[in-house]
Amino acid sequence: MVYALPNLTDDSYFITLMIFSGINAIVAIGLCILMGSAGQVSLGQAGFYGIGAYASSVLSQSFGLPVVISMLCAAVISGIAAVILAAPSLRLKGHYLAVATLGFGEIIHIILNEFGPGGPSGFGDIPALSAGGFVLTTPAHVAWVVWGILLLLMIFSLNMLNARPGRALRALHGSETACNAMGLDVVGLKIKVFVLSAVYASIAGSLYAHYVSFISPSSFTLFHSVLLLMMVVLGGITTVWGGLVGAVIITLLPETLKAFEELDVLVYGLILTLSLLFLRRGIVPIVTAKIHSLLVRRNA
Amino acid sequence: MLEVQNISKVFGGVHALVDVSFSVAEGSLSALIGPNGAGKTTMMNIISGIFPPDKGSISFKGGVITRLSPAAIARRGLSRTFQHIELFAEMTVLENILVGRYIKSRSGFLAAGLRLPFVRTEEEKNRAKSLEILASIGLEGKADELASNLPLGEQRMLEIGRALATEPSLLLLDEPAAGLNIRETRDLGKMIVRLNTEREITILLVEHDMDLVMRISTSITVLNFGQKIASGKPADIQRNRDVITAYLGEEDPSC
Amino acid sequence: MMNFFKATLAVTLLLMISVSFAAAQEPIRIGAILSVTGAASFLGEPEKNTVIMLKEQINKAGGINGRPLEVIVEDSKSDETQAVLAAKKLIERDKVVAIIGPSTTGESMAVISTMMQNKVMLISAAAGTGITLPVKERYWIFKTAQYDMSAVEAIYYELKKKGIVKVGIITITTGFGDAGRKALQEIASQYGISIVADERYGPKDSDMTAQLTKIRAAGAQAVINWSVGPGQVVVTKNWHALKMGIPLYQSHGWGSKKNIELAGKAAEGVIAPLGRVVIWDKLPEKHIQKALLKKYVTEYEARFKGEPGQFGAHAYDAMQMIAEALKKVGPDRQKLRDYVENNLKNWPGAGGVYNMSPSDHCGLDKNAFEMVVVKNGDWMLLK
Amino acid sequence: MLTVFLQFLFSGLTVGSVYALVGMGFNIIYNATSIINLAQGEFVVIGGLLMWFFLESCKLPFLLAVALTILSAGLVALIMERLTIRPLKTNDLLIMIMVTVAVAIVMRGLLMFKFGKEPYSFAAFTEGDPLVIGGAVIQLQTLWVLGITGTCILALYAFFNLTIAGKAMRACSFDPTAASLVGIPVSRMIMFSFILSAMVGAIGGIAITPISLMEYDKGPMLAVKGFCAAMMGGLGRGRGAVVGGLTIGVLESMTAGYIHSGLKDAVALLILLSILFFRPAGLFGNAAMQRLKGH
Repeated sequence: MVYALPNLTDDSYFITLMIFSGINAIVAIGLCILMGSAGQVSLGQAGFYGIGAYASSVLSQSFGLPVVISMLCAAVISGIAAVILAAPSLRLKGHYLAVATLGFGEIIHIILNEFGPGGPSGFGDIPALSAGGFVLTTPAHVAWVVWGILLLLMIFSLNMLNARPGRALRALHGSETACNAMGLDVVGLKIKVFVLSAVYASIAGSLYAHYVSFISPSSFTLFHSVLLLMMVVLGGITTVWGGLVGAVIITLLPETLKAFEELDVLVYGLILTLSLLFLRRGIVPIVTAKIHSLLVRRNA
Repeated sequence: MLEVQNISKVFGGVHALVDVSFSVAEGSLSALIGPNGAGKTTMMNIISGIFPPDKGSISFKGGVITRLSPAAIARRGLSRTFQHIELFAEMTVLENILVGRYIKSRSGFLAAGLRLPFVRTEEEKNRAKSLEILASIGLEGKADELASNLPLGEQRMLEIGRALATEPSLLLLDEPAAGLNIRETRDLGKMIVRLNTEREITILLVEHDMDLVMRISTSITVLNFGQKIASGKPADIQRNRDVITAYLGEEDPSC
Repeated sequence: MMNFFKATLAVTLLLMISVSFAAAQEPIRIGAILSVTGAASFLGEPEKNTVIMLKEQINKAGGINGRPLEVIVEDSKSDETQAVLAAKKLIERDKVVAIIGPSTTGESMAVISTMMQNKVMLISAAAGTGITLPVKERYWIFKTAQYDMSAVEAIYYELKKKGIVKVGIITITTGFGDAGRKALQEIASQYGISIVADERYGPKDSDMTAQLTKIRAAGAQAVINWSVGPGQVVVTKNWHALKMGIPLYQSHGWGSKKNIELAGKAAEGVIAPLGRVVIWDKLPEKHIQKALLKKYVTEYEARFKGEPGQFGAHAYDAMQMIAEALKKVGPDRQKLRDYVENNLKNWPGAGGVYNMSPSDHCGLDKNAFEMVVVKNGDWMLLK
Repeated sequence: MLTVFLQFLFSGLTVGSVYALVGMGFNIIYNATSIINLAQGEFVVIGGLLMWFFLESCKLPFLLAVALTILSAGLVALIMERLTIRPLKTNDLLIMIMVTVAVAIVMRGLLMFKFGKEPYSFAAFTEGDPLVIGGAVIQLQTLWVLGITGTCILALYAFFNLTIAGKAMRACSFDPTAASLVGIPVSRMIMFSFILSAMVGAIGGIAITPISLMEYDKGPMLAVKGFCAAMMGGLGRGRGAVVGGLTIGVLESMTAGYIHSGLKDAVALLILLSILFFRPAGLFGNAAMQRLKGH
């Protein structure tokens, strides 16, 4: 994308792409922490994303709450949903956890379809992002806000991962037996990390809804969950930077592939397959390892 | 410090432990020995809470811990190592120790993410403490290596170091010498004694290596087929008929 | 591997750039956002074909007052996010003067704010009422698809004539089915009709016997199914197999010969309100739409080996409206909009006869439909 | 009342037997590799669409068309396994699952390219009026689907328990290392498992297309339902998937009939979740087996 940057900066199409990349990246870094650090799989992340979008939209539109407040409330609701999902899922591992989260995501989708305002058709005229009377009208403003939030969450995540809770999460991934012997509250940690990733997804969902101003259940399906998973795996699961990079690539890729017209789905699938086969550890870990080895060689 | 009273455990019809009692005195360096299948590891797992006993009770520092979770037991000051090494393989040596500091620190998700001032001081303190532990187990030069890259002997040391980081009052060592060569075993023995005497940590050692046990422990309990057959000072145990018979079946009793 | 990526990326970007700069002879650009792939591809496919065919015909006939017409078709993949992106791209990067589409109600709703902000006319090919209403907040938005309400009115009018007062409805859980369901519920009482069973099914469901059984048990005198895609064929087959003994009405989405073919014998007797594009050959010669429909449908079928159907017709009308406006007022976004709003009176299109006005940005009513029954594997006008 | 109940039951069994066939496909591959092959639904689609191609487009005789369809599906699976699963020498299940997702996207692209987006169908295997049992109607093709599902179960059971190849495949699932030590070509067994599950999927596609039609993007839905069926019965247990599939089908249909059709998928999922939470090894799995496999 670097080739295209200079002459595109004041192009609102490009800015919109950046907004969607940023929104996806917020979900992806949450998923990275959940999967890469804590080793929990989620095939239901679109569910939390959807809760964030719907809850915030309804609260701000029907109840007239300020957007910021409704986003925070939505995050709380998602967090509660995460506890409800996580508590019984904790005994499950691998495929079983995957199918439990998948079921959760699908149930959320069905609930939105059946009971969401507008049903399957969705609903519109959702208030735009605003804070303290200042309404964000242009895409450029929204892009700043989205990437600003992304940056803050990134810093938050890195801080967290490099301190006590982050180490505990990675330890959980390594050996649960040893974690118990070290006195770690395994159950609590797992619930907390689920909540954390749900809150990230919820914030992203709210941003999406307030930016597009129209939402329908079709944006919050299993396929979106799989796509999110793809971002994380492609970018590299072991670091939150991987989530960021993967989200940007997966968001931009279909746009880049438009030149292939009808064949784009095919090319898209092929690129994904090849990347998974040859960039198995994910782009970010591979690139950092490469840079690392280059530096080492130079120093030697 | 630790009272094990009338513990029994049956696994699918096999009596792994039958009515076993023993105690570990404060400040002692006790050992639990016995031939293969005697029930030593089962006893370790029951003490540390991995599974509950069928009968009997265990008290630690005056409180009953029989049905507590492993984590709760660890938080009361009872830490352990594993026969099959359970390090956090993808984390560095220093990070492994730092995980051990978990229960001795308190910064949560929010505080850590926001990097509140107290988090920073706590992190610094933990770091200093961990480096000190690394030095005491001779791994100070390898702080940033991945745990999985260490040789076996150092991995065992690291497990002990990680357990030390929780500042335990009782340390359970589950076959720490397994797989080590003679020199490594000798160093290990010295270190265990040092922990016992200098840091004043009570130690319960489960070990195969009779030589090591006889050399360093102050009191010994012997299990065979799930039953306690003897306990006492090393010199007494070495002369005990039952013990010799028990070991003759499988191992060389000369040590 | 990285080199391969770089190469792909570079080639793709070059292609994109070459596409957008191949504007040597100053063509007039319009955009189209269509669900060419994804769940709503049954809409986007004929729409895209229609748009491409019309563009070539217009250019062959001398273009827009001598200037070539260029249509940039964006595939929204039946996804709202993609539709928004496509709208931004068309407006910002391709500087189009008007946009056709999107194909579905959801996608149309999603792009409305973008169109309003950028002051570009959108002629949607989707049916949802909310697309053009309230008209005050939809200054730049028009649509060529008949209101769902109109199709419902056509059916209810028919039912009333037959004295049927209790119906069971079965709808698909997509935007299309949901819009139909709401319309069916909303005006049932106006026609003295009560809905005794309200059943739904998913877009990929393979058996609707349970829902139909429930409708029969509820004592309905007719079944109304509202869906597009394979679901309507499955419902028809189940209805036939169950020998329900009550008539089956389908929505205006039924209008494809393919459906009769897939349902076989089961389709006999199914009644639906269809646009005239489907039954143009059954129309009397002097009908105002006959000539243009004959030309459109025969040319389309010759070229694409399939029928344009109801949905192709929406794109046809949108394209013709824009082309006519461009010829009359030139490529000015505001003037184009004003022309479409004020000058299309009694305007024959493929989807019906339009009467656009400042208070109606659709311009069609239930007269856009003919009630059609399936007889001997063909359509027949219901008299 | 009974009539209505029976009708719901038949409807559920029809839908459920498809889920069961897809679920069996999941199990075959899972048993040999511990992979969840999320491209499983695409094999069903390939079955339906290729059958249409051979039967209606090439005008081949019915049985020849069936044989060619099943063989082609096997071939596709062979190519998939050799090109993507085999080169992927990793223990990371997540990567393996994501690869199957990517392959499914490629397959959908190819199917769309060849067949377009519209649904396809061909005539039911036998002409004739539906049967009426207790007032409830059951289509002849439904009987075919049920019969074929039953035959597949029996055939697979015989294959895994009576033939050397089948026993070898089961051995691979218990312990690949031990299996290779006693001379079983594990890699070839994995390949066979992909071929076999593709064939089972394709058979399902052939059987259901006259009832439910087939279009290029039906795969993911089938995969999700089949996956749920396999989980409900206990992942890796052939008969479990059948019971799981039929249970889900009947539950969906009963929910649609007695509660509300909009909620039918939700009820099936809720039951699946409760089974997961309270009996993680599935209705028929035993917990010890699950621990052994370690997933």
